[in-house]
Amino acid sequence: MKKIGVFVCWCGLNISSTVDVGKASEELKNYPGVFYADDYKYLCSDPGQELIKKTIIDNKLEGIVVAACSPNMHESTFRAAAEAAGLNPYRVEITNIREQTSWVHSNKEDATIKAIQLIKATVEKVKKSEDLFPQQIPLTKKVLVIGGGISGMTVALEVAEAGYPVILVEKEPQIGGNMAKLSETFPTLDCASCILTPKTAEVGRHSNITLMTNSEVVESSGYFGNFTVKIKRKPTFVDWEKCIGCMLCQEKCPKKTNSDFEHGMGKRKAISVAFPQAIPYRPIINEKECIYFKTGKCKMCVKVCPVDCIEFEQLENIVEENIGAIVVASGYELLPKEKLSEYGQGKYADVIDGMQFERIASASGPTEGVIRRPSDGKIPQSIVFIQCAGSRDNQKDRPYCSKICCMYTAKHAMLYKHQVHDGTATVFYMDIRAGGKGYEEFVQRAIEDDHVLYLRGRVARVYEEDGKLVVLGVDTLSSEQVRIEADLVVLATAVIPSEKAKVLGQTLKVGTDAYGFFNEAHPKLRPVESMTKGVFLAGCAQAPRDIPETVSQATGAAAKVITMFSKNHLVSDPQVAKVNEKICVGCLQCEPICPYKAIEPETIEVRIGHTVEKRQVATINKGLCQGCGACSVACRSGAMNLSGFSNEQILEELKALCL
Amino acid sequence: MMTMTEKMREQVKELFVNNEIKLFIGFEKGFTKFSRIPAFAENYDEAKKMIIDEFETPFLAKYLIRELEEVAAGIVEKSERVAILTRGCDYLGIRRLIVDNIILRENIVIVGIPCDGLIDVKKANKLLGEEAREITIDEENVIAKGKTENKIISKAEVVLDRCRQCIMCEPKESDIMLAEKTANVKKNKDYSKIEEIEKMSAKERYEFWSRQFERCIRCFACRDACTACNCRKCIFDITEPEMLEKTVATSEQFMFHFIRAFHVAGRCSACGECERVCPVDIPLGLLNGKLRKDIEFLFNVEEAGIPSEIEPLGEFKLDDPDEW
Amino acid sequence: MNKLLRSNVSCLLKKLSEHTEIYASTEEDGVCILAKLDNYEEWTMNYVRTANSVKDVFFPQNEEIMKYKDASSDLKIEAPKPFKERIAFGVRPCDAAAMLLLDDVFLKGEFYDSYYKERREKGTIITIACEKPDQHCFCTSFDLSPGATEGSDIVLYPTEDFFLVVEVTEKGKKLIKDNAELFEDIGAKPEIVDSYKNMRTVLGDVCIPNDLNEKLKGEFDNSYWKKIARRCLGCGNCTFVCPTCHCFAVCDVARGCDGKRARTWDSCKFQDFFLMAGDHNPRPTQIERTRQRFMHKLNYFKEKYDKYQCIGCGRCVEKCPVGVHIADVITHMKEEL
Amino acid sequence: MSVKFKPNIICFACNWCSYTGADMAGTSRMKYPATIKIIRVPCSGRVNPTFIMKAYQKGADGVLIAGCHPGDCHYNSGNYFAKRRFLLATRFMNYIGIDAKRLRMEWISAAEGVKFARVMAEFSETISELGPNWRAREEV
Repeated sequence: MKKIGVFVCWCGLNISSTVDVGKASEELKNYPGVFYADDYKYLCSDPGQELIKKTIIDNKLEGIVVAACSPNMHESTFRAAAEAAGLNPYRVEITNIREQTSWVHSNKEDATIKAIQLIKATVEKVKKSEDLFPQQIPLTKKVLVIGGGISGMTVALEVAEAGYPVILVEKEPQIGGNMAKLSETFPTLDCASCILTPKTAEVGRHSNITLMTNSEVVESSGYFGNFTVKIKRKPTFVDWEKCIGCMLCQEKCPKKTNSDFEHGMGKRKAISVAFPQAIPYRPIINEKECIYFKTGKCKMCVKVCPVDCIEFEQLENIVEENIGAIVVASGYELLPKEKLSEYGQGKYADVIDGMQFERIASASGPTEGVIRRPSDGKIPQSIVFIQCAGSRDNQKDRPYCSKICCMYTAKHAMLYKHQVHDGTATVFYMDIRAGGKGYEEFVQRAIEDDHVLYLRGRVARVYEEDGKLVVLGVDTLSSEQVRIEADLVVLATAVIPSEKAKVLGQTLKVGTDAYGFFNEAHPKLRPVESMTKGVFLAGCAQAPRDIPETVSQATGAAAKVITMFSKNHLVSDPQVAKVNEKICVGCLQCEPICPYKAIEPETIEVRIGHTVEKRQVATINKGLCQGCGACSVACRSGAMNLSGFSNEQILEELKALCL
Repeated sequence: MMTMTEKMREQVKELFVNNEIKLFIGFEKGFTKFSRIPAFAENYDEAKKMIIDEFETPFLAKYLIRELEEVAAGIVEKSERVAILTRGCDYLGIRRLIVDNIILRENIVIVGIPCDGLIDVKKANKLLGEEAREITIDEENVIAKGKTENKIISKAEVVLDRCRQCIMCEPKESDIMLAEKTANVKKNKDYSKIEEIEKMSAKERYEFWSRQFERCIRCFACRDACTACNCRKCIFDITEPEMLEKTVATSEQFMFHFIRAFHVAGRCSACGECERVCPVDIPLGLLNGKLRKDIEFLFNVEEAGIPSEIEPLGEFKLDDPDEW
Repeated sequence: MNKLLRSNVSCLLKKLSEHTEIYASTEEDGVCILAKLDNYEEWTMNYVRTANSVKDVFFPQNEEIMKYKDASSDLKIEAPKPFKERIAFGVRPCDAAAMLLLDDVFLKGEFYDSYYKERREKGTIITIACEKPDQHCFCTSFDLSPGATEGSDIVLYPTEDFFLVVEVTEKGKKLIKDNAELFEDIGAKPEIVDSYKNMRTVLGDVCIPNDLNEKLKGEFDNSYWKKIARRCLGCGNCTFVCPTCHCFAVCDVARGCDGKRARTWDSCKFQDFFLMAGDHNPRPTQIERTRQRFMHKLNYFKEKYDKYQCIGCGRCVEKCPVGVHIADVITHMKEEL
Repeated sequence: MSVKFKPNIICFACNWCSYTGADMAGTSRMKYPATIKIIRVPCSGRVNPTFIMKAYQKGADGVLIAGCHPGDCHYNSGNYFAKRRFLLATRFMNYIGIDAKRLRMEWISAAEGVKFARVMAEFSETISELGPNWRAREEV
């Protein structure tokens, strides 16, 4: 019978408020196998951990049960403490009596009984535990960054600066992401491309960064430190090596189409580059619009191209890369205004969303920075800005706040007022959220200096009446109905994850939440890591946020990658599958189940008496196995077992809970 | 024309003479009347007493596990191979062992015989009213001679239940085929008994099965006769962790039959051997049949009885049903 | 000699059931077994032998030896509750005779098995003579007969409409006296009894030589064992249905700090029956185990109790999936040695 | 009226989604009855049907398996295998007489604390209506 120590934590009032901690540790004192049982105010504190270490050393304990908060929180803390005291860390198990007992039950008596039963079950589990030793696995020191926006670029630059190779994959033909489309940025109103282009240029020429634009990640396998990723390089129909960027083809191309970079505000040629400062500054042919692809004639670009680099028959190719870590920076999109029926469902040309307004206001945009109405190009005398269009809205099950719209709407209003001093800018808002550095002052300046009219209330409907856009709303401060005729309506639509994020999540096996944003490992303590080891998150892929936060988060993700690459090999979790070769008959029914292909047949020699028998058994590649345990269920005779969550341990836990 | 038995003897003589096998497994007359028991012949004269007829016979596939070396020993030369008399259902057992890497196809010689149903002596006795002294079988019917009168019964009446749902009338591929292939009449699946039980109320079902399981004396004959149960050491013999306690309480019996049914789920080829060997006649076919029916229905597996490379529980489809 | 009408058998059983448990032969899903009966109409006669023998009543497969409570602090041990009176009705003469062999094992000599002893004292066996033995029976080879009285308390010889009642032991006499109103005295009817006693079995006599155990001594590596063992699947069928097999294993069933110690049947054919500490198994393959089973029945038992440990009930022969037949072994060994 | 029957329910929660979902329910102080005890398993694919039957045998009145939504499994395919095993297990147990309502499988992601609490309360309610499960349970 193992000498087990049980430590029940008060966690201040968190646990002790609904679980009688004293009674629990008292009851555990005379449970078979328990040598020492005690409770303590804050076990995770340094004195708490000292208590555990001292008790292990004094009584030479062989197993520890800590009844406290969730293992996701402090399992590693307590295991490290035990290891410091000379006990194998995998002899320590955590009972979750806070998140899953004290916080979720109100009746103190029931909660205490449940807590005691859970602790007894964990004691039984520890009795069946074994000493486990982590494995060392080789590591590929190369990072894959998915998404070439400001967050992807920041990660790429930081990691490249640290001397590790980076592969930056961007689905658009050029990097820069949404930031490249912005006119100015709040709160300093400095021009977005002025602060962005140095970054994109540096990324373009950095020796450690391999840029793969117009590409997507289609498959990923392996595990942290040893991912193999397949990247689909979509065809650009122009040989970018030979091309010198003279853009003659863009000038001469006869076909004009809608530019999705301009969000429908401007036109582009069938062969063109998205915007003048694009990196890489190379044109791409839009297959759906190019006359040659539709009818087989034209070929104007081939005629004018001095270096003859147009290749119509270019095919997509799949590139395979060995990667050590992945950073997801897939960015965001705005909720399409077609989804908002109360604001015209995209029928009216003069009802535009935030990004379209950015393009109109941008110097490199279709109107060279002059704010004009997309319908007739006139300068609008009155603009209505509608906040929280689609955000904070339970009916559309998108209750979250998109965080950046308050600020960029104030910026839009200021830009408009700087151009049209006598124009009226009205902003319908619910609550102005300006929490960043210099944000509140920025909004105050918009109100006082630029006389932007802020009306507190939601807009009921926007409709067109004899050529004029009518905005029906209410001003809750004066509780009056408000009817404004506006030349232009700008919707601050909700920030949603980019539409390929969900698929990307399933390819990388990283979970996404109900709205499609990636799940971080822990909302407060591990925001830049995903649940999958070796996959990190940066920027709006994880949740809506503004540029300063994105850059700081991206730098954090880069730091995580750099610390991971700072060691020559990785330490793997020893809670992996293990084969009992005496029992295994080699039927290999476990092999098709393993998602990581970690199981292979092997011939072993067994000595029985003086005869040596050759037998086929299954073996586990400890590096590949991630410890999911699905194979141990397929094994009928129980030869395949999972250390850390073995059949014996789960059965003992089960029995103890059913007593 | 030569009867099957003579053809078999001639083939076996040939195999032994040019040293192609070390052992031939077939059937011989048992000690009690009409019983056929497995026979092992290491040379031709031992094979002389072997016979083939249409009386109920035990399964031979499981003996291959002990008679052949481990798969790891690789393909043995010709003279070390083992020949085995194989009907369609035996073939499914052999396929099961091959797919489970217990034996190698090259190490065995399959001597195939077609079969369209074996005779159940108990049924003949019941129809006759007493124990038949003599039973002769010809093309369509069976003549059973009792003490006083004898009866002519059509074969269909006395054929074994398991043969009524036979999924494979003769081995799909065999090295030697003793007789030409009969019409491979495809028998439709009859899950009527299982549906009958499904229609019962939960209480009735529990009483029905606990009554069956209480009779079980835990002799493990069903496990030892089943080719799908080919583990080196059975989980019921392992004491750490003790999945099954030695005491024979009702809950332990439920546990035993639940585990065994799940261990052959998707692997059982409905050969009916477990029902045949059970000393207290527990309808195990209805247990394994239920899982087979569900697998065929839920994962649209065409015929769950025929061993596939990967078991139904060893794979999944994205559009598996969601409602439960 | 008394007469018991067939019709009032069930009311006899009802009367007896007031203070005793009745185990009678009933048909359950097509199988005749000796089981605890509470509805007395379900008693049946059309069987040759019940799937489980009367051993089930007195030496059950699963018997609680003792209970223990909170083992960690102050251990308390409880003996099992005292057994209730039991009556086994519808037993066959061969099974009843088997109980005598078990008595030798469990009761003879200096040490006896208290549980078995208590059950035997509180149990009465009412046997029904065999009207038509089937092809598997060979009880006559062990000087028994379809009408034998060894081991039973009362024997009923069935005729068309009534049973001829012969009481063999004191217990039997007392039982008849207590329920005298159901019986009628019809004087001696030896011819019915004799007609059963010298009825021949279909299989005929295997006539075992008395010194077979001498011949078998030392026949350890006889090639015949290999021949039979090659067929044997190694299931425990033959040993569990056999009324004379008595090997058992003791095991603990723990539920947290309390639990019970139970005794269950075990079979010499199982792979791990002989497994010893350190993974040593003196009988690793089926050859040794099959040899052990027959040597015990025909050699070791005879030497210890001067009787062969077989009563020819034919259960192991009927139930063996691959037709291993003890009569086959006897006749072969008789000729060969 | 005797004190209301308190069921004993075992929940196998997969470590990456449902267990974290349970923690999320905890951090947002959702309330559900104290009749449910959670066993942490690496993946819902780790739950062997034998464990479910063992739970009923040892005295559980209800068993609930909580795993990641199909497609979100941290080990890619664990919950698909779990789904197949569960589909067979629930039908088979219903077939041998244990009420199918006593076994339930739910996909609960790490962010669905609310759903976790709701499912727990619902399941605890159904099981207390069904009452204790004596079928295939061990007599001590």
